[in-house]
Amino acid sequence: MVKVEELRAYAADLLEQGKVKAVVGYRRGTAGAMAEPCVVSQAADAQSLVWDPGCLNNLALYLVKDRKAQAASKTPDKRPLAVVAKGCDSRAVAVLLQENYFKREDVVVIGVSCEGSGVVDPRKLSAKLKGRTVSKLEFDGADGYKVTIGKTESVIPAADIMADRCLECRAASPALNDVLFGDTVEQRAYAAPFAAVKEAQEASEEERWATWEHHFDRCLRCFACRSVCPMCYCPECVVDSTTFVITPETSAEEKANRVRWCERSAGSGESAMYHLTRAIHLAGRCVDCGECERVCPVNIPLRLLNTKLEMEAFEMFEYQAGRDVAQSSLLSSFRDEDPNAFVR
Amino acid sequence: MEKILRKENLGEWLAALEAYDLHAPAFADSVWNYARVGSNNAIELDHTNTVRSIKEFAFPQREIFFRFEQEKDGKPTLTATVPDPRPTVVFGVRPCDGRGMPRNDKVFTAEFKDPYYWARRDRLTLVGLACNEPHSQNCFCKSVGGAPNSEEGLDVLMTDLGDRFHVKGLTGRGVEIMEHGRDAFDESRKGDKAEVEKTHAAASEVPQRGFGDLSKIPDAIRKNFDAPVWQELAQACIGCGICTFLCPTCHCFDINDEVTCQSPCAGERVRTWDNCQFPDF
Amino acid sequence: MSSKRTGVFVCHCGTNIAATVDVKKVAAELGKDEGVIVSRDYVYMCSDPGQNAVINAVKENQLDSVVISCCSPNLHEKTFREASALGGLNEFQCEIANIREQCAWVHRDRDQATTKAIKISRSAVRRAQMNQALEPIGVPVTKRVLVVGGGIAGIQAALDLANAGLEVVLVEKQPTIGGHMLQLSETFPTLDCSQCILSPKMVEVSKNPKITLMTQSEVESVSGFVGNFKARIKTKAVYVDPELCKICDDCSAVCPVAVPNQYDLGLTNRRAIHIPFAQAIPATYTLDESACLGLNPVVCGKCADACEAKAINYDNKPTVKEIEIGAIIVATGFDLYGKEKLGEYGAGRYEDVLDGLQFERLCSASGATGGHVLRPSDHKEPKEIVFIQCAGSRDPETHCAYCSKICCMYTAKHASLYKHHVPDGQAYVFYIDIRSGGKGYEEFVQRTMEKDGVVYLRGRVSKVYQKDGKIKVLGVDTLSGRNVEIDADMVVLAEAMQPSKGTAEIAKILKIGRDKDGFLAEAHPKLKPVESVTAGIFLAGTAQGPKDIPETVTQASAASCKVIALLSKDRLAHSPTVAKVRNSLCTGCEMCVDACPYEAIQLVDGKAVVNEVLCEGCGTCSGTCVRAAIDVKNVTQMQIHDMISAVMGG
Amino acid sequence: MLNPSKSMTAVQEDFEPKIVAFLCKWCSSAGSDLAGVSRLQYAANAVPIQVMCSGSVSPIYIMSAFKKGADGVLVSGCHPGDCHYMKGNFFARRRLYLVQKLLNFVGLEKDRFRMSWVSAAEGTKFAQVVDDFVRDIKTLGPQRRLKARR
Repeated sequence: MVKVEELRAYAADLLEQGKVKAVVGYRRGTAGAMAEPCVVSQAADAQSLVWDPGCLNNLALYLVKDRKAQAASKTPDKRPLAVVAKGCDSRAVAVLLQENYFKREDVVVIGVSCEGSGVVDPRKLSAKLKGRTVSKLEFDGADGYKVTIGKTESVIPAADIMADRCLECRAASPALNDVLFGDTVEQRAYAAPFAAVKEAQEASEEERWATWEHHFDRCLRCFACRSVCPMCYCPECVVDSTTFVITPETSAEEKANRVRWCERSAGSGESAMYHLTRAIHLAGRCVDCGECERVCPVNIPLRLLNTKLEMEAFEMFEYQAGRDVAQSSLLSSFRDEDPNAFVR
Repeated sequence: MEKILRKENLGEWLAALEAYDLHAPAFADSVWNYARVGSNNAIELDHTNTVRSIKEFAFPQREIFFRFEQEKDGKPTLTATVPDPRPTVVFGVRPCDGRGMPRNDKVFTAEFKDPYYWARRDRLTLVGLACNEPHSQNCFCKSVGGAPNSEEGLDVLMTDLGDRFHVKGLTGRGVEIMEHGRDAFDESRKGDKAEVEKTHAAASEVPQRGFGDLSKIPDAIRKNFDAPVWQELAQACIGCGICTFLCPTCHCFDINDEVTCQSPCAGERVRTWDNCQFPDF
Repeated sequence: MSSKRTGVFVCHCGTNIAATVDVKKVAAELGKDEGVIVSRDYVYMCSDPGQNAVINAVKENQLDSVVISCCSPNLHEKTFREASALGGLNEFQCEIANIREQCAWVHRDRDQATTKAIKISRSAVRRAQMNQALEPIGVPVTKRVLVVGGGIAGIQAALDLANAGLEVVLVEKQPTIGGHMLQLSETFPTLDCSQCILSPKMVEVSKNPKITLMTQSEVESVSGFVGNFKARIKTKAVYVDPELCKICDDCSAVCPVAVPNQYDLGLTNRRAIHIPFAQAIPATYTLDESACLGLNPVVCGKCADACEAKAINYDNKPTVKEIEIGAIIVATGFDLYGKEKLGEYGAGRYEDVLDGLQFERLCSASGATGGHVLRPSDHKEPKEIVFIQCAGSRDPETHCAYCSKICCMYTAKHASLYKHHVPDGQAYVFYIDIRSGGKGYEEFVQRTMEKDGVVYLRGRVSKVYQKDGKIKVLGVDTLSGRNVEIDADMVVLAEAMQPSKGTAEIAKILKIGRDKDGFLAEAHPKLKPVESVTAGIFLAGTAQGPKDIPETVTQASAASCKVIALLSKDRLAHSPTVAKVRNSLCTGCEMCVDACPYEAIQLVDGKAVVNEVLCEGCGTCSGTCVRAAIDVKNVTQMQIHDMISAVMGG
Repeated sequence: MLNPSKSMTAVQEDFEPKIVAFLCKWCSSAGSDLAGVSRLQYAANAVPIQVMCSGSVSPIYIMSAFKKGADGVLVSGCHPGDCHYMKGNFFARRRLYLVQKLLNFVGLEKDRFRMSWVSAAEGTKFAQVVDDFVRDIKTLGPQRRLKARR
């Protein structure tokens, strides 16, 4: 059981001793039972930190934000940044380290084990409550969540509203950490790994396309999925240039060499191009934190695209993103015995 | 014009509007959004706020301005593509969403009347549904001069009275669609009016998130322009800009030439939603 | 719109292209494309007038890019790049659209072929219009050559190279150089003694200061590129020191182990410690570790005791040496097809059914029987002998489809040698037909028939079996139409030639292709007969295809000549189409570093940096980079994007 | 909208598929040259784009081709172990294995993307690969799923 007071104390201590410039954690916000990320730089504010199944965000993203900010700043603050990290979040930190995005000493990982509770899937919750928002949410220690809407309280079976990734999770405790709160729980007795993908691919080609065309058609191309993804830290996104940053050393040739793989317009074809390319670029890098799916305003089940590839990576190449900081990336390595039967 | 519509007659009214494209809130993919009404004319009106706003009925995410084509060394030929939509009715518009529309109207009229926007807007009828209770703890319409029963921007306002709706025509277009379905309506009886007012009053009583006195805000912002709170808030923001896509009054757009063929050069000039906060805006 | 000035030239290639592709239409269509200033067709673009058309068009229209729609770039890319350069254009702004091999020659439908030709040409135009002007990168060359294989081809090449002043490393698997030629008795058509003409060359090799001879050695791996290869050479443990060995034979005299002598193709035995041939180079005894009693003094150690020169040391270990070379000549030679595969002729079953090389050893003065033709079974002189040609050759169903080329001649030689050894004997030759092209060859065959009275039977052998001490050979003489039945004392098979055992492996190590029969593939069957597909690697001798000694020597000299020309320069031009990093996009994730086959990319303060000399421009980095932060010059992702559009008719 | 071709199994002779073929310079392009030299006849639907190595083929090329309306995409390289650049095709194989799985996962017909090993000596195989591919795609009909609609 994570004792949130201990977590607060630890964070406060880090700040007091000036070991970190700030602690990125969760606090109660305006989103009802869902916590919101906060950047705490005063020891006193550490008291506002919370930890519960409503702490959905993958805070590794803020390490990326910070690195970009420091890179842009004239007076960068070189002190490390601390983040509260769940099992999946810590794997994200591992991938970022693997890709040299920052150094180990630049980050303090405050590991929290999601233990039995995991986190809830707001989509499932919303589906259950037909869009109504929950003001309070807690894990009842057994297999259910206690939810409060307005004045009414009710218990929903965990399996009904727990995020798929948590149902399928096999590493609920952060392996990479500087401190760990809560009991080490490797797996919960809910779903088998990749259960959701495996179910999705049961459908026929036509059914699968019908589903995905429906989703691609609805995509707003707001790119929230990309903005929230810690792995989408590219200075410019290959499929869309809204992120293109022109720096002093950007040569004319570089500016000219921006390929328009994808048009701004939303629409099945363009959106498919965007999502599929993003998925393949995350192959072996996606840690299944589910953020892309969570932030999608039209609820496209984006996680399926990524977990499909992670499943292939695991089953065919014995590769797991974030398992080992030292391993060389999925797509920059190979084995002679890689599948060959699909090649004519 | 004010009428009573028994809930069981709602379908009859919709059926009378076959000349129109009908849209109403629908719960799909675990969110509420506007969707085309099915042939059975069955619609649900117990919705919370929709995720997407009604702005796209006049200001779609992608608008083709014209198609262009140019033979090598030849003159470009342009084909305008001003939309010619069927008249459209949107049911279940929440008053806050409805209030966004007049603001968009301003934007697309101010310097010149945007033909693409108005081609759609002029044939758009908005049927609002007053909120009997806030749908989110974040509702704040009252703080910005709105109300759970605001009529601004709407053509019709419906109020849920349990077994029946009170339906009030607010504009010519509104009255027109009520006329079409006149047989579905009952005359409002004595006491209905009072009940409507009671319902509205009750809704307004429910406490909301408030910003206090709006008039103080500009000054407050000026005073605290460099306050650390902005920094703290900014740190949490991931800059995805989805707020602007969903906002009923955000209207930034980008204009691009989408080349479909390089030689002979051909393509479309399109307007797409954009975000004034994007780096390349 | 486009500020480009592109010239398009569509070649008819006589009727090769024009017959299937409407070249005029291609030129016309391309003329409509953005930035295309000139678009013409011409009957032979590669001809002088054709090339001049390019040169002048570039000059007159200040073209900034040129596309030639013609044959495969492998044939004329260089031609047209040079022509463009003569017109004042950078050669890398000329692109080839392959509308012959990949279009005109493989399609019949004129409309479809024309449409495809247009698409191919158009995508070439899009690419050319985005090509940068590039200058070749100068790379220093190592003036040392690796010759793989110490047969006559390798020996000839090594000597030619050394005499041209280049350092040579000659690597041979066996303990001696000389190859199969050293096993031959006489050579056709002049019947001069093989060893007599070969051994002087072998000695020359050992004496030449420019040549480093590495016997009992094999190429383990090769890296690098033309002008700058690195090779690892593995040498078996050498237990007898060539410097000390006096070739006195004391060691082998005391050696208790006897094994079949492979140099005599098993017709005789040899000791574990032995000398392959009296003429062996290096002139030294060799200890066959597979036969020796465990190299364990406690077990044996007789030879070491017997050796006064103290040349034998059982403790020696294999060594691996890394050498730097600028070019490689592969001369790994041939093996016979193999008796075991020719059961239908009784091969392998009957002791007196021999292959050609065994017969050579029987005839050779240094051979098993001191130059007397005797049956292995009972050492009697064979009075009736049958030679069977095309054993394994020209037999696509069951054996090799190809003609092994030399068998007609060496069979004639064998038959005539036999008659010289056994004047009262009778020789028969079964043949399909006689192929005796070559100086003095036909005359030699005639002599064998007429003067030596060898009976030539045109037809195949149907059955070979042993019956009371004789080998019965049933066949048919298709000329007379008679069935023939011969009670032979000996049968000699003219076995097919096939690439030597090591060929497949060396081809893999060197990344050079093999043809369908397993011989090393030349870069072009007619115009590049001694080049491999890989720059800087050349082919000589029977590893490339069946051939006789004069041809082998010719090819070896030709290959050396190519190498000498290559290494005559101090710097080689390295292609400038190398990878380029877009710094503002690189995040230093190191994926390209991991993927680069040439270790040409390093991380320097957080950004990938390409070593242009090491980079071969394969583009694996750009295929791997998720940020498109690395591109290969003139094959950029932007160019591919536009080529795709062109192909899709956009 | 479901692809109307879903129910079809018969080859649609009237339909001429548009196929983009990425051929590595050293093996597959050389192999198709050999097919030419040997005058082998095969379908004209596949238009080659020569790349240096199959290892340089970025997944985005394939997605892009489909978006631009390709009915099929072929990537062909040297046999494993024969790569002119030693190992480029191994990276390609792993990368494109995932691409193919992903495309099919969202419902693009399996046969629309194909990878093959064709050596410089395999002119016949190249012709065969193209003919098989064209035949398979003709049974599928036009690719409408990933094509950008305009």
